[in-house]
Amino acid sequence: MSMGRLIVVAIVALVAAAMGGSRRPRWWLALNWVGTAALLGAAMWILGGGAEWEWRSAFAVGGERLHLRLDRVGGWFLVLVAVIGGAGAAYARGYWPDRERPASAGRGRAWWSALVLCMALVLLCANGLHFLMAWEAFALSAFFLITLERERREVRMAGWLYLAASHAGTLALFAFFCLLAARTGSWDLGPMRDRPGLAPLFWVALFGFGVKAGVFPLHVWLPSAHANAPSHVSAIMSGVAIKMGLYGVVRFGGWLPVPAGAGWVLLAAGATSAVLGSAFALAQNDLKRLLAYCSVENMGIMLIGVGTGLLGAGSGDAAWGRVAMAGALLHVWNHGLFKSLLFFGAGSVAHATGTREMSRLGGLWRSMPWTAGLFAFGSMAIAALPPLNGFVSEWMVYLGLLDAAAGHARDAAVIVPATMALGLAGALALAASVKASAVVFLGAARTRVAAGAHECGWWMRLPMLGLAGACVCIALAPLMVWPLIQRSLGTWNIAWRGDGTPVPLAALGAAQCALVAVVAAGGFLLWFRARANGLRRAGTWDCGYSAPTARMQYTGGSFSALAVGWFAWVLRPDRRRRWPKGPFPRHASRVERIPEAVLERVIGPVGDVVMGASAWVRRRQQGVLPDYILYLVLGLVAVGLLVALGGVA
Amino acid sequence: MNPALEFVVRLVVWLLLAPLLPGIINRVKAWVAGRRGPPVLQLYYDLARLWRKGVVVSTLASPGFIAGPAVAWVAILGAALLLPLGPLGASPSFRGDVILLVYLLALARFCTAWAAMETGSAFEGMGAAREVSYAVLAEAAIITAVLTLSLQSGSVSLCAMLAPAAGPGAALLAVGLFTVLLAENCRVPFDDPNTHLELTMIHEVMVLDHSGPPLAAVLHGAAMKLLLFSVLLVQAVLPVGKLPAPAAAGVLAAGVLAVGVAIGLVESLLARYAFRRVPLLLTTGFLLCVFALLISWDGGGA
Amino acid sequence: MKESLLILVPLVAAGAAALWPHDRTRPWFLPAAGLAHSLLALWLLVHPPGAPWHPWLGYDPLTRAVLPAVSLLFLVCAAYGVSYLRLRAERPNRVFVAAFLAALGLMSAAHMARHLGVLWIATEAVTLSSVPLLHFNNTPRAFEATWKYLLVGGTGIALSLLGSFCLGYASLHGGGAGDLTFAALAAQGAGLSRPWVLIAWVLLLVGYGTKMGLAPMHTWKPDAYGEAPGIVGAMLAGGVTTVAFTAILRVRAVVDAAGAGVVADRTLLAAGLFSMLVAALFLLSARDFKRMLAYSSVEHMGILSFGAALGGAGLWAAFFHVWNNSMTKGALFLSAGNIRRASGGRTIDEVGGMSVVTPRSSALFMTALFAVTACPPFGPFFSELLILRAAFSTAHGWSAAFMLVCLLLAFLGLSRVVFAVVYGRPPRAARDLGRRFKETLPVLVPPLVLLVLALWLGLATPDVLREAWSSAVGQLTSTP
Amino acid sequence: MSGALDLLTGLAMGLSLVALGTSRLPSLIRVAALQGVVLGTMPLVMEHDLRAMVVVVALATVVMKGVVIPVLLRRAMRTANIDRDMDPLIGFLPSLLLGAAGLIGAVLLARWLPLLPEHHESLLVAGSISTVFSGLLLLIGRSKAISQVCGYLILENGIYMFGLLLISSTPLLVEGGILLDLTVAVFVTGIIVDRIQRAFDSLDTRKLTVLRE
Repeated sequence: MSMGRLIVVAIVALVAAAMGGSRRPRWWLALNWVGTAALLGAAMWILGGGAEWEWRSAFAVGGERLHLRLDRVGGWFLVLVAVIGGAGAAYARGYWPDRERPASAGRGRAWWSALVLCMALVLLCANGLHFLMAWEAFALSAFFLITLERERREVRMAGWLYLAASHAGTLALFAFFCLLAARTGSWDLGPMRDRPGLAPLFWVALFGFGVKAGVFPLHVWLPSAHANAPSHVSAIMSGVAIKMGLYGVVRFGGWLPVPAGAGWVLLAAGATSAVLGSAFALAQNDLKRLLAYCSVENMGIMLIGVGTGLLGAGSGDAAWGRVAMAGALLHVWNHGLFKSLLFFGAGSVAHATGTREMSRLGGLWRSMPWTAGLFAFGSMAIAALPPLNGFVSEWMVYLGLLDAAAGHARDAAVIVPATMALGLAGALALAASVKASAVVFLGAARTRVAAGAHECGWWMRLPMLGLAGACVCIALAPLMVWPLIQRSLGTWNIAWRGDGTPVPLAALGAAQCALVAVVAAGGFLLWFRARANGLRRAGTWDCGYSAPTARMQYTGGSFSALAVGWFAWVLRPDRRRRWPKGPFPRHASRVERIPEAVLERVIGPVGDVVMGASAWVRRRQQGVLPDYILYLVLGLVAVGLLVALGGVA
Repeated sequence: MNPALEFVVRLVVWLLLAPLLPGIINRVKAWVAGRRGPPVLQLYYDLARLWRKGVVVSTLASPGFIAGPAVAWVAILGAALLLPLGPLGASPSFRGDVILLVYLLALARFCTAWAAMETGSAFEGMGAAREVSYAVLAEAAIITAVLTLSLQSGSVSLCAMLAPAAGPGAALLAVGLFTVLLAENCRVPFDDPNTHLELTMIHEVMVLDHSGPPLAAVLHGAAMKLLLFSVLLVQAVLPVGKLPAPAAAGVLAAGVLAVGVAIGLVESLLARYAFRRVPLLLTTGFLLCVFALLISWDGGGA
Repeated sequence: MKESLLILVPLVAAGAAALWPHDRTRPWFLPAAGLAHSLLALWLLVHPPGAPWHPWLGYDPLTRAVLPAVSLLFLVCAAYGVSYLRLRAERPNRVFVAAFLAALGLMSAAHMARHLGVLWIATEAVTLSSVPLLHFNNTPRAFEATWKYLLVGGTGIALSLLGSFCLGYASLHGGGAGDLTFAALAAQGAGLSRPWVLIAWVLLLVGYGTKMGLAPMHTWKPDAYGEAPGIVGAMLAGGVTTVAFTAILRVRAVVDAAGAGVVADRTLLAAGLFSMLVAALFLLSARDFKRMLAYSSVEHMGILSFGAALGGAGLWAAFFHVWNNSMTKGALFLSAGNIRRASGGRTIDEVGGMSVVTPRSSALFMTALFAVTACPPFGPFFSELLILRAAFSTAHGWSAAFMLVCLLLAFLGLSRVVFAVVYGRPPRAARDLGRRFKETLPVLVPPLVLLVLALWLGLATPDVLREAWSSAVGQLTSTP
Repeated sequence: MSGALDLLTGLAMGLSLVALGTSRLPSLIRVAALQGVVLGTMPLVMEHDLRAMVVVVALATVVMKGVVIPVLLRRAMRTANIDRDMDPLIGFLPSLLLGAAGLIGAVLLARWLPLLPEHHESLLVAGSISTVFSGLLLLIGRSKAISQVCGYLILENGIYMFGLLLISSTPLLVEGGILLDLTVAVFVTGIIVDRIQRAFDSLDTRKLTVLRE
């Protein structure tokens, strides 16, 4: 089947799924799978070495002929869209079924297919006008998915915040594409590195795409949107949708000439996102919010990789840039896979217990062993621990950075701090992932809802297993995906075309496999030895205190208190304490809230100023007619002055 | 030598020699205090005894409680095997193996903290929280040290990074790494390996509920980690890799012994720091590494 | 000759409607005349007449570029009006129907005016004929709105009369005959007395700008739009504003011919940007969802003047935007009218959760919101994008950035109100009222048609329209 | 000839000042009406060859501005039972002073403006500007609806005066149309004032602020 046909099949199937899916769940699932499978096929075909596909329509849409183009950069991201788009559809069948959500399940199916389709179109469109159309349609379908449960106020607030931020980013992209069109004379997109005048446009694009990517401090919309959306939506938002922002940066960082400081800014933004994202993640007590901030952190890691790639491309196409860029690309896949897995897991927890508050959970492994195991797997992967896939990509980014430092590259002054930030972020992410998985799944159930949890059904479990399987494949056989990365990179930067493998992935893969084998052997050895010696169950040792309760366990808040204290300068935890008083204290409480620092401390005050201006103009218009005539006269005077000043000149 | 054979020998050396170092440190501490102290081989006896003992597992714990120590032990062993031994080099050596080493230690930390959280005990939760929190600072210092080494050697694989003579910042790096060593291996002034119930503790409190073979794995793993850091520290400052094999072995052994003695002396002469000052100390270690980095950057030449 | 029918058909229909005895059947005059008018306008769009019919009135390229939009909007509003007036059977509709039809005829006349005086007369007549439309509800609020509309609008239009005289005097002073036809004025070109031309421009811009609703002369708009029935609001926002906009464009062409085009463009640009800013600030804290539409209209008038100030491609895009503005505003007003009647409230304090009460109208309202805030694939997206592109390619980058900021603020304000109206929990009173309100096809199809038109305009702009806009741009800029 | 026109113009300017200074509504209405009559007679004085149409226009002006509209306004005033604009937004004395200043400014402005030779000596331009200014001042400064309508009338009168400069060049059809429109506008306004009076029971525009932000 030719490429064009695959894409037509995908588009037709997804359109049909979006149109008819709200009524017929089975047909929807089938159509959605056909569509995503076709997309996956197309993307893998091209990454596997197939020719790039380009198509121009004979008809015009919005005054421009359609120009679709699938190259290996777009194909790389398309794989993720297809995989998560397919897996999430299956998950939604168990997680958001008609019988539980009669009002919104159908809507959710329709918008899901629309979202997948629009993201695919974003990757396919090679015309600025159509790119913007697909982009905005993608943003809107995501908005409708986030607000599926719109009868809840916080969902509406989160949705609005998302839409507002997204619109700000889109308007920046309006400026970007208009500037591009104004300077090139056409909406057509394509490689135009040979026009140095276009370089400053990169900054506009970076802002526009950065909002979507959730780069600190443009991430303001991300935590609440991801936390309040249904979990399969959070999964595709966090796993795929924010990658579209990164796609924009990668795409236009490759097609357009980049300004001199671009790599530095990307590295700085990436390092900030990585460190602060993980610090915020550690501080959260809402499971999904924690995961959301982890996305900010991982986006930072990817940006560090891309920034290093840009620096490498800028200093004579250095090999280290190639390695770091490859790491960033691989991390796109990896993060998409394990973050979706984690959100699916969080969704199972929320589905089973009705809460995302970690301090109300605990001990869930007993009732939900599958979810617990898969979530733990995902946590280890996201903390970039060997032998899992998160480590492979992060290791490649590290390798690029260290190579550059060791080679005393020109830009070492920024690369070295970025490496340190990456290390810091890694350790913080580890703490956060221990917190997420351990507080929720280990120990004793803290509340009744946690005690009454139940395991999720197979519709939810299978997608998680599938994603975990994909993670394992990449982890143990990184060499398998290496040629695909190479092709993608070669498209991004022609100088990096070819098969040179400067990365000892074979050794790493072998080490990872060996580690798995030895861990398995060691685990079994220990297990059998313990069994042989006699294994006895007893209560946790209580250090002499005879009546411990489940409430006395270390909570998420206390777990992170130490590190949160170090980052108090940015986290600004809002603590309300009521100390016990008197000999027989009745009440004592301690409430801690981690404010959205950027939203509440930067955007809030700016918003207050703007709203102040708004209130001022409103006070000028109080229905008094003479005032209105006065404004008219003032307008006359102002226009007169303007003309007088301009007319004399 | 046959590489497979060499690998086995190396494995055996790490496994067998690791429990010796804590014994040496205890001897030094006893000597300073004027006590007789436990025998040097005490840890071997303990391990052998624990290996034969039964296991008591908390009713709350999942299978991860047993798996945790196992994975952590394997991870530390893997990290140790990545470390070159003087001119012998490392058996699996590749570019970027240093990052694998750092992250294997992180894996061990994850598993230890995970197993601690299994029990639902407030004490162990506290220990886990401290472990992962302090690791943030320690990790920053380690990455900085790695950067320093790779800047001054121009390489990114451990063998090449540790081989050449130490750069101008060697002294700073040594002190910095030594601080990290103390913190990561729960020695005074960060922690007190002698107590088990002190609230200020980090590492030891996490293993309160372990018993039998899993506890043996934990203890052996801790000993290996200590040895690993000592070997790393010695090679980072001394050009062991450039020496002929016998001399290198001698220098390495002497160096590790010296580190052990130094730890013993520190433990004897310093009191455990107030809990609040721990981050400060770790930050100092980090800053020492940063200074070493700056010096080696300046002196390394482009 | 055919073009004269554009004026005569509605006026005759107005007369007939005024004489028609039955309140029940009278509203059918609206769609009948609207259909005839639309067919004629579209026919003339496809087959433009050669020479102008009369030196004072004619279907010239500029008329051709915008009048069909007004005509289509009227047709849809008229179709909606039939069911609306049936719902409002308690009010006599003789004057309303007659005035509505007369307004269409006079708007056509104003669009076709090729003489400054005739233009003024027609515009003022449109204003006057819309007075009975505004106070159709016969409430004190409606009278207050009408009063402000009359006095603010009247003062503005009086100033534009003064401006017209000044332009005539410029011709006299420059040695001309004082002929007020645009052709003659433009032909005199640099021969016009420059100071008088500038004075005339100031007065005419402010005068017609008042009618168009540019800030700070926009004050009558929220009152009028808030109190008038939905169809009247739609016609005011999509039709009358267009009249004023074409008037400004015609005057600008004369000023340009007199060699003061740069000054004119600068003022137009400033007025446009200022309007956008003011509208955005008002929108940010809007609570009344019909008054909100007025500010959205102010914003779009700002965009139109901004586009016109850019000339060339920007002007072309402004014509495009006139069409889009008419369609989307119409859809907004009509769907808002449904919600208003179903909820019985005006502000977001009283109205909420209408997606439960009136799901279809709410969906239309929401879609119209996205259309009007330039979300693809609706027309405004394309026209605003083209305006921005024109701005960037004519070195107006900072103005474009300013416009983008205003668009963002406006979006925040609009979306906040619309979401509050559509989502959430409906107040109990609204639920009871809403049960009485039936979402029948006659009240749903018209806004839907407008949205489809906006969609179609954006995705597949007909070539004939493109050509019409190009020739209008040619007419306005080719003067020697 | 020109002397008579200047006399009438001066009279109109003086009447605008009187309008600014008066607090009694009946006299304000009377002043506006009188000014309308003065203006109505102006074309008769100006035109060398009195065309029938000019006479018709002039007569219509006199009738509408001098009789119909004042009657309408007076009726509204009576039903509202007010005859004073008690507390204006701009006081009577300040508005009088402003009006006087405007008058001086208008004369200076008329000197500065490039005019045709035959208009150099005429007071018409200055009169027009000052009357427009007075009209706007009344619109801005007064709080009663009737005063504002009078302000609007005076504003129109000023514009009409400027239009007289063009009377020879503008087709009378257009002139007549403009006049008709203006008259209807004032008429409609008068009707609305009447309705407002009935609806609000007051003609104080400060009560007409239900519609506000």
